[in-house]
Amino acid sequence: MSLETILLVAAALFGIGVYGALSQQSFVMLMMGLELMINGGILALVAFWAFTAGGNPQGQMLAIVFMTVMAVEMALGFALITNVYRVRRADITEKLRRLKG
Amino acid sequence: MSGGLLVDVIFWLFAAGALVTGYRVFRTDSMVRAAFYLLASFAAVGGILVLLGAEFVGMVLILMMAGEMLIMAIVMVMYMMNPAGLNPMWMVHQHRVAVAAGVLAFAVLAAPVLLVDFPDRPNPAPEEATAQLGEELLGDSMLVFQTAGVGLLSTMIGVVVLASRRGRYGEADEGSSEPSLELQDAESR
Amino acid sequence: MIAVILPLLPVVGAGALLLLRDRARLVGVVAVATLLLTLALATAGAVAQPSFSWAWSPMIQTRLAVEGFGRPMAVLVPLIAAPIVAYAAATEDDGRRRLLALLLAFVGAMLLLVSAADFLTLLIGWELVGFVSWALIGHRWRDPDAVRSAAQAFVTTRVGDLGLFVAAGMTFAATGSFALTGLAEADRGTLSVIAAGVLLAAAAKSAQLPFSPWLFAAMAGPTPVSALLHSATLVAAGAYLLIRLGPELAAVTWFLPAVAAVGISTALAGGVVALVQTDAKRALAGSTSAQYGLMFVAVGAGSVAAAGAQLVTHAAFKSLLFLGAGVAVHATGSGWLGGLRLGRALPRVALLSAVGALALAAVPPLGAAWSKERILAATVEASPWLGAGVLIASLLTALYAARYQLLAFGPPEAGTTVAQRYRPGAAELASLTILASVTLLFSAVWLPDGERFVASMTEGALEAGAAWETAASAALIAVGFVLAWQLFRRRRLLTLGLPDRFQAAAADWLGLPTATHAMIVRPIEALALALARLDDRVIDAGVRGVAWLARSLSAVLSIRGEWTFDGVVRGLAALTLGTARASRATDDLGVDAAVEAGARGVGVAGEASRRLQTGESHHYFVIIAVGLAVMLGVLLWSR
Amino acid sequence: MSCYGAGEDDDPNVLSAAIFLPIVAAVLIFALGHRLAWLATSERRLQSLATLAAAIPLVLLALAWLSFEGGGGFEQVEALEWIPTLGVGYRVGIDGLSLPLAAMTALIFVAATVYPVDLRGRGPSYFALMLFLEGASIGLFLALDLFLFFVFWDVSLVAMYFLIGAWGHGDARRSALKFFVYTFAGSLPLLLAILGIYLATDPRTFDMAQIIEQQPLAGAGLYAVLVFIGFFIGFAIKTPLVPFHTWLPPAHVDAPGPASAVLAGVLLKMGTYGFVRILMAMMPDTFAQFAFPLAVLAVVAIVYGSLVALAQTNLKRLVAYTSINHMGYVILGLAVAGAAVSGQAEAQAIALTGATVEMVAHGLITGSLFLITGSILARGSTYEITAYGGLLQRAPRLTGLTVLAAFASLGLPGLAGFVAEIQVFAGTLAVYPWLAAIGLFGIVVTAALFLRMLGAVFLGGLPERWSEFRDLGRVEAFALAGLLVFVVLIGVVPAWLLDVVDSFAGPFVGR
Amino acid sequence: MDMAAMLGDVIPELILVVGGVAVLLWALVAPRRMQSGAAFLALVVVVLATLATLPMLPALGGRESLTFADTYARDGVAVWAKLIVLPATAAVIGLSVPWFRTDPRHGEYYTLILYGALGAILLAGATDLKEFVVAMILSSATGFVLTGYHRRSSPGAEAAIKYYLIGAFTSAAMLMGVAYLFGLAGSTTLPGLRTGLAASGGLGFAIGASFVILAVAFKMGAVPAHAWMPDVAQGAPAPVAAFVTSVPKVGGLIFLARFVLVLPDEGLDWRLLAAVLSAATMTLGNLAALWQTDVRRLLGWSAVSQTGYGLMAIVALEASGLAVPSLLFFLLAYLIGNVAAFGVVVELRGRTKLEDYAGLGRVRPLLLGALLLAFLSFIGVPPLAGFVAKLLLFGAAIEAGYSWLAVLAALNTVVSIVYYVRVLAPAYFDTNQQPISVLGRWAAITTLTMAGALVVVGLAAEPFVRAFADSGLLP
Repeated sequence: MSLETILLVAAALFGIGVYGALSQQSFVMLMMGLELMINGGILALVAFWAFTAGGNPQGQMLAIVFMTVMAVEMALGFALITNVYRVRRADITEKLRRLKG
Repeated sequence: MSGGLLVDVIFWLFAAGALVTGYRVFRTDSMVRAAFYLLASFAAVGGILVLLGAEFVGMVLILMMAGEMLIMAIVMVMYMMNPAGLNPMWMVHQHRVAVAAGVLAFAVLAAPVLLVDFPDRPNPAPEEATAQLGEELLGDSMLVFQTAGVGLLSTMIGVVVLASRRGRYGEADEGSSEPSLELQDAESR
Repeated sequence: MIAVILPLLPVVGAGALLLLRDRARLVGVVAVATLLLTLALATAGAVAQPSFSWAWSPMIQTRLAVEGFGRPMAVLVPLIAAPIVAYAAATEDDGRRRLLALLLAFVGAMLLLVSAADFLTLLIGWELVGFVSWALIGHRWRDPDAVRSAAQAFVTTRVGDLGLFVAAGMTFAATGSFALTGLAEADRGTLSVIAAGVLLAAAAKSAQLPFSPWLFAAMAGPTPVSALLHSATLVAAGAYLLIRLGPELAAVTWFLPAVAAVGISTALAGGVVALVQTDAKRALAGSTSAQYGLMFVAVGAGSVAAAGAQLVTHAAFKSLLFLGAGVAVHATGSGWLGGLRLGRALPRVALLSAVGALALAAVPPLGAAWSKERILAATVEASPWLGAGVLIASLLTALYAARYQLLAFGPPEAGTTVAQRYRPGAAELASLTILASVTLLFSAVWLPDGERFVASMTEGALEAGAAWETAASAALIAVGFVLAWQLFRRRRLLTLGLPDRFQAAAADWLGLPTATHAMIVRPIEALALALARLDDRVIDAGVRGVAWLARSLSAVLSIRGEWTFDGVVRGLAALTLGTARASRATDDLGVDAAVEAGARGVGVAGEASRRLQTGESHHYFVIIAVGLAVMLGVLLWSR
Repeated sequence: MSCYGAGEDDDPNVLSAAIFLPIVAAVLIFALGHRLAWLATSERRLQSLATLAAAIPLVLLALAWLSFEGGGGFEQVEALEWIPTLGVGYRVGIDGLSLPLAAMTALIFVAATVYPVDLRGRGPSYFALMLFLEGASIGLFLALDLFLFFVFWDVSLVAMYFLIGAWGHGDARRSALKFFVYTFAGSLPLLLAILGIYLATDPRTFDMAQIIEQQPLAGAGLYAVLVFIGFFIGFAIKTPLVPFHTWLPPAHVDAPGPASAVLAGVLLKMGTYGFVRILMAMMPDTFAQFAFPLAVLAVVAIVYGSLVALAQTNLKRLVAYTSINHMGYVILGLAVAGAAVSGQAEAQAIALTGATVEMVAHGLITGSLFLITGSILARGSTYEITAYGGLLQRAPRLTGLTVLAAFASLGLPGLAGFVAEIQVFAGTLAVYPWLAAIGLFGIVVTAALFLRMLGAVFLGGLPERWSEFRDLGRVEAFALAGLLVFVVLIGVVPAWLLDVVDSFAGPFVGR
Repeated sequence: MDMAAMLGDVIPELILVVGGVAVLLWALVAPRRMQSGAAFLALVVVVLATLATLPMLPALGGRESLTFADTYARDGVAVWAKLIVLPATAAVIGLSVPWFRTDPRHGEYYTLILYGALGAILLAGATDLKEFVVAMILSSATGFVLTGYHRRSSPGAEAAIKYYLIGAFTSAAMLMGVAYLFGLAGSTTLPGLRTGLAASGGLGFAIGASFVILAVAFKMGAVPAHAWMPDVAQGAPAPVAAFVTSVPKVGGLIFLARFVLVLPDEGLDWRLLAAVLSAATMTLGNLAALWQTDVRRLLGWSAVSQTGYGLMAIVALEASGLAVPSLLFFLLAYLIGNVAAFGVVVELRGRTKLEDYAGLGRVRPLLLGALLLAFLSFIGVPPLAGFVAKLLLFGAAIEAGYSWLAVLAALNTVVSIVYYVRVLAPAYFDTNQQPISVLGRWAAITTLTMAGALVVVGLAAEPFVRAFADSGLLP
């Protein structure tokens, strides 16, 4: 277990997340991609905290912040999906292309 | 970072788990399964965090994800075109591009790992990590903490605003639309 | 002060006329009175030689002065103009007031010209004369031909004016002032430019080749107008200019020969024209060019005095002849020489006209003969070839003078009687008589002191001609008369037995007008049209170019798009379509095709960039991903 | 040249009043025009009121003229801090260049305001815009601060845009937009150039007088050239100089008569004025570098403009293109004055004077010509020359004034145009003889085209359809006479104008 | 240092926090009749916050320093950010009152507006990555919800979710970037970054920087994360559109300024990056706006292009003395103009079709006047505020040696005229006479006030320019 290996794992998670965010039609699946990206972020962050920051507590705080961000985004995401599904019966991105040009 | 062979083995298990499950999220035929793969992936990452000495953070991560997955399952069951989200499904677009982007992202982030040598300042006192976090939380990062709190508060408000079925006065979305182009009697009061 | 009043007086008179109600008698009287007053003033001026100068600005001084050859001219102009105006007042009915006023203004402008002591004033008078002549020639403005002729006359002379512009400008450039006296200081190069300008200006005004044809156009005006501008005003200005500046410019080696060349060629060509022309007034016009040609020759031969004398005498008899022709035309309603022969019908007019004709033919002891002889003397002195040319010219002169007189006022054919449709009134006869007597009066120049008087007036020297010259010219004149008479009896005088086509061509300056029209006017108009079209189109061209670029660009992009990703593919592929829509949109919008060559290109780009906004979130993600890569690239590339 | 010259504080606020009183009047008319019954009911009353307001600056500037001393340098300067942090100030003043232009502007605006026009039921906004534009235009000529100058520059564009668009005819909106976009595209390089010169000053200032003293770009090499190009594009579009002229014809053709009179008479001068006031005064050596190409361009404009005009069958387009030709004379004179030649100070001064006089003359002459076309359109509802003929029979007044204006425009002596052109050419012959020779060609062509126009429209036979053609009304005749009187005055006794102009031109070329 | 003193540095922020809660409570307890009192309450809060800000002005003796352990700045720029955001917020509240008459949920709305403003303010003051992240999320979260506030508005919902998706995606990237920066510098505060980054190699933190800048680009609606701007402008409730398209920019731009300045100069050419983003943003925005037939969407695109202009100030930072003044003046002029323009839309009951504006001049001359002033200010016609802003921006860019950017901006301005005129021309020239019903006094007053402010700020630019020139930008 070394910084490099962990960073590679984090990068891989981030990459998978990007793939998911770009490829999934369903909002929910798409959000899973986003979460994986954040997941990688958190992993990388904590690894840095542990290996390169001399244990600077800001690192952990930052991790908490990251999780807050994740929580906030997910919650709002679901709320917005609910909302748009009520109004438009839309559950995949392709169903929302009225605002364009 | 000190750590015997055991730690390494566990790490590799977690790492592999995180990646495999993370990958399976988009390779399964049901959303519910995908959700649980995601949960697994997070759990594995949480495990790694614990290994790194950030027990608190790791645990919080796992718990939070567990809760979130429940919500996600509910949402899927409630709204998705895919009742119970259990039926097989394969819904992707611009697949080639997505793959390319994903690989690119990985490459970009991996590049410094191989090219840059990061400063080597390992955590001197892993055992007090949680305590430090506590001090930080209520000390230097006070403002951050407060701000995060406000952020969560407005999120709660927002969720209610957007998703609640009933407001204080009947249907929550009653009258919640742009003013009509011509004058209405309703406004005269 | 007189110097200022002199040119102003007629103008004021003109103004007075415009204020008057159109009462024939009164108008005429006022006009003539004004001129007589002017005449008196001019005579006084010629003696007193006043001058007056005032500043336009610290840098530009102008000066009026009655001096040098300006003196006789100042007297001559009103002297000739007065009877002509009287004639006009008597004969011209429609727009009399305007006509007389303009004639007065004409005199005023000419007086300004002859009393100008610097190029600026000269140019002003010069152009004003041209302007008034435009108004006079176009007097019968309801007739489109008259209007066109007026424009032609003005534009042609204006081409010459450019010469004066250049001369004035160069003078200022060389000396820092416009004064005519400054020419002395000008260096050789500048001087020759000035000389060229002056020659151009003079030739154009005096209807020398190649400008001669405009004189025919000028015929569109009423008879008095022709009479005036041929004799003492417009056309005279050219010769006057040369007489005035010839000596200074003689320093330029090529100048005098050039002047002489122009003069002699015009003299001969004009003679031919006058000889074959079948229209009375045009025949006279041709003779005008020829006569001024002779003056040019004189200047070219270095004898401004002879030229001056010729100018003065010519003024008198040419106006006389024109008025006579006017009466004839009035009487018959047409100027066709074939149908006049009014000897019996208008005996007194015929007699008076005969005086003019004899003067034209330079029959001693008339003044004209004297000046002609002096010219011959000067030219023979200068170069024998030139002298020969002059001799031929004077033969021609005698011929066409006789021809004109015989055909216009000769005895009618046996058996035919001309209807007495018209009797010239007292005023007309009076003015004719006055002019005739002036012509006769000039015979005084043969008197002992005449020589000195002329020399002093023109500030030039004269050399007496050798006896054989006098004899030769006399002989030639006689030959001419006899020849004419013979032809007249054989009824061949009108056409001289020439083939019609040649006769017509020769009568019209050997096709010179058509040539100029085809070689100068047409091309310029064509060029103008082309440029105008270009001006409307050029932008369109640019637009088309840009649109084409955008289209091809978009095509390329859409190909590349194929293997990139669907969303942006659609976006870029739509660029082509965008072209069309954008261009339509541009027109809806009202940015017409010409707003800017770019407009449509921008419009297309606008359409294209809207295509990027597909409304599909995953496309946005792709854009973000690509953008991020680019940003990273920029950051890394720049290190 | 010394900055603030004599007359620092005698009758200090005349100039500002000349600028802002019309603007105030504009606001009032706009605000009250529809409310006050006695204004709303009678357009006549409204118009006479507006005309009075428009006449105020004329009077004030006349006063300024009387107390003008002509010592070279700026006089009657009024300076106020505005944005001192940036070196921006409200600075106005006059010298031999700006005074005649400003006065000419005021005069033209009076004529344009009083001139009858189809108000389309929105009189108040029309007159408000007119007066506003008057204030802005006068302000531009009096401004002694680049910032202020640019403010007036842009503001005038906007006002003119609405004038053309709302009261124009034909495809008015398109032309208006084209005018706006095109000229605004010109104003932005101008802004950049102003910034370029501003950033070079030390201490930073927009004060023209100080910049002229500092000569911040002397020997600045490429930077100066870039700044020059910026200014050049801006002014060349406004002037307009071939090939930047394509906005002009449509704008003129579709604009209402008074508006195009103002456009040709005043707005075009802003470009040429900028050439002198900014390019030549603030970066003379760079200008000298480009004097010859500029002169060539000017000659092209002269010949090109006259030839294209010759081919026009549309009365207003014809006049529009002659404007291009005349602006060519102006630029030619300026190029000569700015050229780097030694020992020709006399000629250069006379060229500069000529160019300046040409600005004024062209303003008055072309202004009246455009007003005339407006009247003709109002009566005949077409600009096609071929549609008319023999109007002299019905409309002697119209004909007389047109003949006067036309001959003034083709440079007949005794009229203003000649005074300008002879000086320009005299100067040019000293510096660029060949260019002058080519340029003279334009004089003949203009003569030809105007005579052709006069013959076709006013002389010859009168077509049946015009048998009821009305002659000029009294107001129109007076307005035109008001302009043409000065054309004659300048032509016959130019001293009163030339002295003022020379007080600027002489020192400027170091004579 | 003790907590009390530190809290003293964030009184305006605290007022906003507490005020938000107060508004929410009011909405809970007040009877329906008095629900709209929430607006008044919110207005009071904003006014109080503004008053609390004034003493912090450097001119009025406020000291400039970092606080909360270097996580937050109370410098001149931050203060001015508050003084720009809060009035704009007040104006938006003024616009919202009539607009939301039919929507009973007042309390939540005004709370979210206040917290949105708070987010922008905190972002503008953040000198720490943690603070930056939470401020971002606060501003975004409120923005998403406000955009989708109309539950029955289909475009609203669509705009909201697109806004959200782009936001979430970019912020996920942002987190990774922050992680890298932290890893390289070993600290999250900007001062810490400056010292830490000076040591480490370029690639790693080129990644970190670009990911962070991407997130900021999203906040400002700059390329490549601009796509939400037009959608939100079109779909969100008009007052919200006025708020969301402008206020967050203050935070974004100012944080960007603070952030780039800690990047080590050697190695990365962030100026070039900023210039490229600026160029791309202004060009794309203007081009896309050209043929819009929906006024709100047009405003959205013009908002994109305006961001591009604003980025010119970033390019010039530390290379030109005009950079900071131009940045702040641009924000000031832009917010006023934007609120005025959207205000007209609000007053016209959200009319957004181009043809609905034909003949506006005849029926509602004052509204047309406001629209005219707003657009002319966007174009940069003197003497309006927008002109001074453009002047300063161009000047800064030229002085920084980025003349090509200034020229490009000029060209863009010319293009922008066309679409602004496409709205103005029919509005002024057409002469239809049927009346256009409007929303009422509140919106009208607000709009006209803002329009007037454009003139006033433009003519009386001196105090602002001076104050901006004197205000420091920490760290």
